[in-house]
Amino acid sequence: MYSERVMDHFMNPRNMGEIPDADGVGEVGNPACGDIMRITLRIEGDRIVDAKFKTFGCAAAIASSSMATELIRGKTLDEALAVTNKAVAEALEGLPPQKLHCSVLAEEGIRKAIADYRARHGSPEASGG
Amino acid sequence: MYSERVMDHFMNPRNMGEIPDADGVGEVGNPACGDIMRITLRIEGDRIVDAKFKTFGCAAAIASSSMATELIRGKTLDEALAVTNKAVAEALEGLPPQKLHCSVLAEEGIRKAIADYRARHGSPEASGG
Amino acid sequence: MKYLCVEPGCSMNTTVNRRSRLVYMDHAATTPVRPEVVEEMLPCFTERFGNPSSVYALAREARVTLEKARRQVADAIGANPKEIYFTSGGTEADNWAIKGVAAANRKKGDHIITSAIEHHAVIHTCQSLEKQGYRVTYLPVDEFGRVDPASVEEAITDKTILVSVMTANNEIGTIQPVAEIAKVAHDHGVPFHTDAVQAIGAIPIDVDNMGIDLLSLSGHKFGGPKGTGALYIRDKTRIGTFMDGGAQERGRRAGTENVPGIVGLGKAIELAVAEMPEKSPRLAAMRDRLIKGILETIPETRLNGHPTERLPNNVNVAFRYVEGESILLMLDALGIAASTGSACTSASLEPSHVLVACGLPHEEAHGSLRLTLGSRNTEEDVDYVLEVLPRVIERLRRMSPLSPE
Amino acid sequence: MKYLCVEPGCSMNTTVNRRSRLVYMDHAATTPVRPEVVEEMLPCFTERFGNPSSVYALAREARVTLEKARRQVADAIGANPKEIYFTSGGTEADNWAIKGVAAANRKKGDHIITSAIEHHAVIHTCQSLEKQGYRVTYLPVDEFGRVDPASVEEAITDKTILVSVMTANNEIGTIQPVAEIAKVAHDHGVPFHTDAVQAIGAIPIDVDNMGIDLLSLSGHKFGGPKGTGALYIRDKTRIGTFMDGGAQERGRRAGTENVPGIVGLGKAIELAVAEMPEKSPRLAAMRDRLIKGILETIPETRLNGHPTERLPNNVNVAFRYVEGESILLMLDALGIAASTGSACTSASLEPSHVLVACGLPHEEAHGSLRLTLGSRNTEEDVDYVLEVLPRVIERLRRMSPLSPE
Ligand SMILES: Cc1ncc(COP(=O)(O)O)c(C=O)c1O
Ligand SMILES: Cc1ncc(COP(=O)(O)O)c(C=O)c1O
Ligand code: FES
Ligand code: FES
Repeated sequence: MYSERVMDHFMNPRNMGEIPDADGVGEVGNPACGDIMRITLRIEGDRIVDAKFKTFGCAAAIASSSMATELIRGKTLDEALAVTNKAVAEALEGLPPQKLHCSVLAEEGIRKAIADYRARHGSPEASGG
Repeated sequence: MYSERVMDHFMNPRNMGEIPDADGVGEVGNPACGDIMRITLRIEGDRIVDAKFKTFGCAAAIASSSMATELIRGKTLDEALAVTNKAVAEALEGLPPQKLHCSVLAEEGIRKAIADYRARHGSPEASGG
Repeated sequence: MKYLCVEPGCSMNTTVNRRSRLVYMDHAATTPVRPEVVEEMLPCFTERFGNPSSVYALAREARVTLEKARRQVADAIGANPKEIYFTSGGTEADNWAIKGVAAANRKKGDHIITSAIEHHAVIHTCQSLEKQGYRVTYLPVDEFGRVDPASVEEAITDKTILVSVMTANNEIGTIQPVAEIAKVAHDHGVPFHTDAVQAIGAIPIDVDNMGIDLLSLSGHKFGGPKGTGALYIRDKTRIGTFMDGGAQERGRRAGTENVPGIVGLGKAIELAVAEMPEKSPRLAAMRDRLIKGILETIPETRLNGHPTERLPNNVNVAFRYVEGESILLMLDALGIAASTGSACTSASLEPSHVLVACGLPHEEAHGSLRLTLGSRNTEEDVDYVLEVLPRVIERLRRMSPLSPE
Repeated sequence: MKYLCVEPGCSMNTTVNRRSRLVYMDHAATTPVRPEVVEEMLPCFTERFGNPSSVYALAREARVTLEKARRQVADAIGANPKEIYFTSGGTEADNWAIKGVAAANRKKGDHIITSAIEHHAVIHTCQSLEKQGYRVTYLPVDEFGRVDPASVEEAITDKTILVSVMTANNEIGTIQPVAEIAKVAHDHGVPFHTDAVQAIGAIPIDVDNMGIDLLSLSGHKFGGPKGTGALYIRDKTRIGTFMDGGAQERGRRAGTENVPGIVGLGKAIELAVAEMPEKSPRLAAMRDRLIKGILETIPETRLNGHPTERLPNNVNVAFRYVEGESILLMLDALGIAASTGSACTSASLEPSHVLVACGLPHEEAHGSLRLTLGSRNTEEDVDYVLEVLPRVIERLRRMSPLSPE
């Protein structure tokens, strides 16, 4: 059912946890399956220096959170916003069709965390803040 | 499906054939299955001294004819008329329910042969003819 | 070896030297499961026994074997694995195809076209739909059991929602002009179903070339296990569910998958189709020798079914003046397993609806014998049947009041 | 042996010393076929392979084994062999019972009563009847999953044609007051069907004492093969056919009989019922140790289902803050096969309809684990689960944004 990559990120999740006093927090939920994800970011300048997640959800959701936080660490905010759920799923060597929405959750969590940061630090456009 | 008795009478039928210039002939058919039986009798005085059959039909029909002719040989006409299909089936150690009608054919064949004899030799009541 | 004594009254049972090996010539009724097939199935009973719907490793293994079998079935008929749905046999496939299409198209129409010589799994399903208000045309066949594609054209109306004609008949072996019939159906936008239960492994089947939208098959007819089958459903065909429940078979056929059975079905169909180019001509040669031998040595005998458009393993002959069950039981006593028509109606008193549809009078329909060959049959088996059968018929004819003196 | 490391990021896969033996605790999903059962089945594939409807010796042998299996099934539930009809599984038995009774009684009424926690084979069948215009009442259950017989009384109308309530639930193991419910149905002249798929071999069943008119069972739940089942139909119960075709099963269920499967079903049910008096208490003791151990060592956990009116082999617990599939996959990595609810819905995103009907909030329904025991499970297996499960839950809770800090 799941690729080895998914199982690896599920069994050994990277960046699991919560950044205290995070600069950006995004919590998203999927009404269809009831799963919930919280992404916390540490941002310095325009760059994500740390990203952590907590996830209540299936293996695909946990692996997606793990992979998504890996992908955005060290990236600028705009680069991070360009990370789509498709990119997450691809990095995981694919997800079963009915589990694609789990990677969408990860994409949305990141967007929401960045939006939270921007809201707190000025307009979304003024990303140089 | 069939008892050993049925199989024995089917494989080794007694009294198979046709009596030339028989004293009584009965041919009956079952409209349900299309099977046909011809009983021929040699009658001396009031007694059946020989009985033969020819049957187009299933194993139960052949065995029933064989057994029925066995049962009536040597009997008086009235005794022979008392041989029911049930007696034939019992003598065969039973028949499957959907095959009971095959023994009815034998009973009817005998009745018809005796009736033929009586019709040719006077009234049915005047069996001493 | 002594053969059947033809003197009435002689004790055939004891004088005949029973052959130790059974001559099984009823492969249209069912076939032995091939040892290679049993071998594939065995581990699925006790070790790889997981429920394919579960998530753990044991279950994922079961799912993998299931999908392998689906590909094997798909490859055998030129389909996509996504179009294969496993069922409990040919009967369920027929029920599902016809009832499922009927239910899903009720608003579009209420008319079904089939033939008079279909298997009961189709005929009785159609009759049950008639009770629900559907209308069914049972197309006539010619003396050889063939459906005329032109008769489909004539029968079709704008209320027709399904045409169902079998690929090959189980009693007389006649092969239908399926591609032509499918074309007529498609010209009118009507889906085409075929019961190919007898055809798989005997003649080449390609659902695309032949224009088949739904196809029924059954495992036990080609060396697979009883209680397994499949329905091919062409993508986008409108069809309802038949078996409601769990989400198995992509939500279209509920019930825990019969994993060992399905694995056996997959293996068996792969072998059957692979061996067909060698096996079919070999069986056809034996068939032709049987037919020729029987017609030549037994008077007042006719061949039922089509002389050439015929399954390679099917012999069906009518003997005047004798009745089928008696023939079968005498052959049985001599170690030959055969049948009159379809096995599932042998308990019935009715003559075969197939032979009657071909125009046989009732007594001749009653006096028919079907011999269907399989890969284990040998030329020696053919010799034995040709030696024994004339004596059996002669013996029974001597018992028959219908025989001319 | 090393157990699951609870430090996030630690490589559980490699540090855990995988046990060589799988701890299979998903017997409600399916069971391995018992070796004695396979042994009975084997000759039916390759040697005694005859079609039971044929007339020759090989076929008559098949019929004899078939009738033996019918008696074994009948004896297991206190029925007459004539009232047993073989099917392709529990799903078909449920479909036939409900659709068959509905069709045969359409003129009498159009109302069916069932419960909200039935298996999908019943629920989806009822929903498909609703689409055809029948009305269905889905009775609610209490927090333990029990149907109140009084609610049946309330729901019944003069248009009610069937009451169908399962004997025991497949997810939470709750046993229903079947005899009381049957009595209510009978008081109103309504036939009573029960899906006893999970109950056979676990609790005693007697169709007469319990007032059961129709009963579904499935072979693979008690050591028999997948793809086999039976429907008990009490004499004189009005029911239509479901599978139309040949004259098998006294004309009520068409399709070549799955002889090996049926023989296996017969043997398995005989063994299961014979061993029940010893096995059920033994499994119940393990069950209770599991439940007690889990509730004591893992906080914020509750037992789903009834505390005492419960299948002897069923454990079902809800863990707050965690999600079921994650639990299953971690347990799988540790060599434990378990499930969340019924296997056939594990692919779905919906929470279990059974747990929701019992009043669980959606997140808790999502965080449920079912462990179902079988005869091969040992006390050591229980120890292992009790050692590993708390670590799995703790690990997942540390990942969960819902856990309290
Ligand atoms: C042409 C045909 N259709 C359908 C069937 C039914 O298949 P099954 O017995 O597997 O249900 C058979 C054989 O019995 C058959 O010969
Ligand atoms: C209660 C219940 N009913 C019906 C079924 C369906 O049985 P089967 O999978 O044999 O079709 C199951 C199991 O899957 C079950 O647990
Ligand atoms: S199923 Fe919803 S997040 Fe995976
Ligand atoms: S079936 Fe008619 S006489 Fe036997």
